[in-house]
Amino acid sequence: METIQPYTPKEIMTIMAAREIKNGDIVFSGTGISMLAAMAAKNINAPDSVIFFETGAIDSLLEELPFAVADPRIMYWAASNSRLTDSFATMQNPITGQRVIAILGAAQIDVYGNLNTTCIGDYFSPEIRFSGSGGGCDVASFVPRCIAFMQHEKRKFVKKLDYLTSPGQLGGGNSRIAAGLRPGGVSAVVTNLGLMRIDKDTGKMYLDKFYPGITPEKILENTEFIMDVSKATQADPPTQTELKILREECDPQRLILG
Amino acid sequence: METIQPYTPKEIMTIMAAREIKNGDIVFSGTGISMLAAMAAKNINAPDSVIFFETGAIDSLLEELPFAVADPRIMYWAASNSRLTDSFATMQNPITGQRVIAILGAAQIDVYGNLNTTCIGDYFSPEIRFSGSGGGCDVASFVPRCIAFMQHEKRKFVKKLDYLTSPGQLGGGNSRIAAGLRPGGVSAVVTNLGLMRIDKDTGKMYLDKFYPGITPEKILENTEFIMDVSKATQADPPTQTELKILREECDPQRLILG
Amino acid sequence: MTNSLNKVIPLKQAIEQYVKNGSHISIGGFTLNRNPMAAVYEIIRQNIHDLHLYAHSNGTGLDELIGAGCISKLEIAYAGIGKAAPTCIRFAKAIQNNEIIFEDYSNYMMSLRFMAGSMGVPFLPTLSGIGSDILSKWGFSKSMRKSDPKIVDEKLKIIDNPFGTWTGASKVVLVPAINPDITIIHVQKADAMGTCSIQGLPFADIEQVKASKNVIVTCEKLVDKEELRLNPDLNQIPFIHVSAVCHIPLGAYPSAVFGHYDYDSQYLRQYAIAAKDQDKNQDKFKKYQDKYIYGVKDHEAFLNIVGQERIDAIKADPRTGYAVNMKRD
Amino acid sequence: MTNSLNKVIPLKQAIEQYVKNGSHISIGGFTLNRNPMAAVYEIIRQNIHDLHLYAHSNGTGLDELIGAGCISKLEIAYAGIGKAAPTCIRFAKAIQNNEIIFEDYSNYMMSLRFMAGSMGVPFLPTLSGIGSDILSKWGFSKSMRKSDPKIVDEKLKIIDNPFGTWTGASKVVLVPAINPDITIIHVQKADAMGTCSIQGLPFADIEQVKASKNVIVTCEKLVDKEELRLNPDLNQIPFIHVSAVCHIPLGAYPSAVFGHYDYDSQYLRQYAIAAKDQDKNQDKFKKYQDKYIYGVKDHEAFLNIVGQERIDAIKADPRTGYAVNMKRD
Repeated sequence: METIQPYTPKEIMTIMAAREIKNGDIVFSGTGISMLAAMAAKNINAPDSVIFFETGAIDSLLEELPFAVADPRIMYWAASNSRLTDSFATMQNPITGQRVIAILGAAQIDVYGNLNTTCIGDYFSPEIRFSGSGGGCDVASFVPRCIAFMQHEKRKFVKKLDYLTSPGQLGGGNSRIAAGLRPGGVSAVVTNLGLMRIDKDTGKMYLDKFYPGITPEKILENTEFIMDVSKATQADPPTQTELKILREECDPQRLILG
Repeated sequence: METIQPYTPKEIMTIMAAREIKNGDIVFSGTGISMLAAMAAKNINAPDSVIFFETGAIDSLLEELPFAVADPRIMYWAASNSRLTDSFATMQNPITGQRVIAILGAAQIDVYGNLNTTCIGDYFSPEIRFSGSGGGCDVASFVPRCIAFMQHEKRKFVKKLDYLTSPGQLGGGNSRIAAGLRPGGVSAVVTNLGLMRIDKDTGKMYLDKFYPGITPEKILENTEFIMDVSKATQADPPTQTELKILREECDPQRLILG
Repeated sequence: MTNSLNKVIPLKQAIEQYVKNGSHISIGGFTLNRNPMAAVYEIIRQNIHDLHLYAHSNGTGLDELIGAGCISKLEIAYAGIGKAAPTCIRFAKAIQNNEIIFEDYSNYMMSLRFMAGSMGVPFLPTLSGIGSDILSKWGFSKSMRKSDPKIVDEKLKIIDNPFGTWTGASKVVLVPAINPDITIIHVQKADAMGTCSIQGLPFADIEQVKASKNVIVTCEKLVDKEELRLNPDLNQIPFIHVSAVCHIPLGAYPSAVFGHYDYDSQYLRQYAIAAKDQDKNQDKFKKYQDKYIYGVKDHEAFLNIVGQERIDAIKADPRTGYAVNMKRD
Repeated sequence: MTNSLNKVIPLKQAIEQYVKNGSHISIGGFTLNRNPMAAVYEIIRQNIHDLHLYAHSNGTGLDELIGAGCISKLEIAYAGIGKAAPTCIRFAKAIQNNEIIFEDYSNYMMSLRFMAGSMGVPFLPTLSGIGSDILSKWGFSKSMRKSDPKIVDEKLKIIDNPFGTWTGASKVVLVPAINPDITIIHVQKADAMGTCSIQGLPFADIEQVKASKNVIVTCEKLVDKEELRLNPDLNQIPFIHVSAVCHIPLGAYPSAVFGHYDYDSQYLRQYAIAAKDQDKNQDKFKKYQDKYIYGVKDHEAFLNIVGQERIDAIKADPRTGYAVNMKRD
């Protein structure tokens, strides 16, 4: 049996997300920690997964970590450099789209996995304006599985979004399908405290795993909405192998791990 | 004053069509005589016209005459080899589309400049089946000017088409616009006997020019429908310069001129 | 590259695996260019029938498939093989003799239908065809459409512009998406994962591939992944769309492959004469098929019958990409 | 090439001729890559205002234009400049301070809107955004839309799938076409006629160009027609779409041009600090603009202030297309 090594919150978050990625998946990735999770999956558990950027590069050779999805580093040694319209078509097209797993960030998430990346406060006269949807709304509309990466704070896990940028289960239950969307949207939420999932029937977020040293109570304290924690169990901590690969192969300079 | 040289029906047809092409026009061309007309225009009166194929090649260097619009000869030295979807978008897009002049062939034409390239007889069980629309229907729908190249025969200049493949003025008058099409469709018809045009108000074909040696009566004898010949005058025959360039520069081997 | 991403299999196996009786199929190329002829002949040899073929401007591949009785339903914009057959001959015969069910579209409509399929949307809009018989005459009846879940309920639709007169259009034609069971294309270069580089015009191959549930790629050159990765801008098809890769040099013969070989106008003319079959015995076409298709094991054996002389005659000039000064019939 | 097809003019003249107060405009590139920055700075220097900007994911070009007060209306999917400014700073300030009228879309929606414009259709369909506030919250009011013929009457429309449940969709979102008065892009290579070759990702530049009434191309290298004609497969934009060509080496600086130079993260960070303008005096941004934009005559003079050291630091490695091991802030 492996002994448990110390690890940072960023490390466990990355590993938890990487474990969601299956071999053969096409991983829609942003930059930063989501990119690192995609690289970790490819190096650990899903060697034939494909890293894919909304800007159109597929299976790029990332000799250096890109800092943006339009970073020239993603254009090198790709299978294809396609247009923006092609890249979203790849996700909207169910033949390839059903193989996509997306990793998204957000400023706010609600109990139904809907995301806000647009603003805090009134849309027309916001307190804080963010970058906007980018491809987030598109991806959340099309692909069957999305991982949301979040810091677990009450002001981010909110009862009501200030703006619904990217659709999850909308109002829960059957409402996503009834509205006319495909099944999909955020299916897992990875935070610095635990792993949440969306219940298939209710469309509501529930706590699946809390990290070693974290209690469900602590997670609830940092969540504004009511969340089912009754099924939660402790997460398996990152294994020595996972940590070794993450640290030595994916981010040896700790550019993202810090 | 130039003396009139002898010329063949194919030669005068080519020259009459070439004269329709203006400098700066984008010439949607098929193969055979339509290609030769485009080349003649470029060499005689419209040096900055651009030869364009529905298959997507733009401004190809035609060192050899192509025998098909997918002939590899059109892919050499083009400005761009684009997709089929791009090529039709170029014509549907009014910014570039309004600069396009198309040269089309047909098995039948009616008084409103509608074309049939599909079949003789009943559509479902035809006497003769032809190749079908190809891009003909698209071009006739989108672009402001189309030249139809035809042999002038009663069975081709018909009262009623067996199948309306490519829309002209539909039922005449305002019917093309009323149906929802843009202004456009066949605007000139070049045959072995003369040059017909479509009247802007009535949408009906009238005789504009009869070739030297041909009478309006002969043209009417070879036309099934009633056509106004009251405005017709004799065509200026091909000039020595036109013929010289056509023969020596465009088709020195007489591959198309015969 | 891991093993599971090696998609190279023999063509015979690829056809057996992905092309079934009743499959909805599309093939790449345009009239006499880049038709996947090795695959077409293999389909004929395997006696696969009842195919539903989606075509924009198809030529020699289409006509051989129809001539061999493989096709029962056809959606098409144009059928011709250049000068050899301005209208495809077996295609015309099949329609004139009521042997296939067919439905006509324009080239742009068919291209847009593949594009809609590749984009995952039910339709795309166009301004083409209003007032034409393409809109009014449906080859597939409403009842046949209703009874077959693989055929869309309506050929196309004309609607009022939902945005008033935006862009100047009053009416818009909607053409429904196509998602073939299988698309087969022939390209200049592919790697074992299935990434493809097409040289010269891609026609609608890219859209056809991306719209398809499965894709077989036959290629002139099977190259290392590294060769393709050196210039991703030239790779129009990334491997994620491809099911099988078959290395078949001269795999488009007798149609052309830019940069490799020209169309063989002699072969095509000889095909046209056989396809017309105007002798008293009417056995010319059967003899043609027996000799060139059924009588050979595979494309290599077919090319051996064709002979090196023809292959040499159509070899592309490296500067122009076609056979300069080739005698063209 | 005849004279009339020589479209090369100085950038100053191109901007004067094609970018007017009130113009509807789009610029190429994505966040910190291939923004036509020389043109952006020239627009600012010419004090052109009241622009209506269409953007998918724009970055440094967008933020400079907003910071200089050139933009009054904005349709956008995303505004960010990578690590330097995950949200564009002057963009956020302008919205928070009610200084511009803006409307949000997704990246795919904006790309499709340019594509619709390039195709000459009033709209394109997508399955994106149903149930989101992108559909429900309109930045431009109905009355403003009605009163301005250059703005479409409705932001977007949601309709029932007109083909039943074909492709599995029950509802479809229609996004209206964009046809900008002018689009400006920066490319690696262009010839004097305006044919362009983009190396690396084209983003939505091709659609933006083809949708536009006029197009200015700035290029790293102005090459002979012959160089581009050698490989038409690499030329995404044929000359028929282009109005003017301006030869501006380093014309995208401080954003990146694949194969030529990287983004200058130092410049961008310095820009971000100035744009935030958090000092008491609040004159940091004005000082930045005075020094780098208003204080110089043209892009060459701007680059002289930036200095050769920065230019050398971002020079692309010929193998990878970017600056290997560059210090990135």
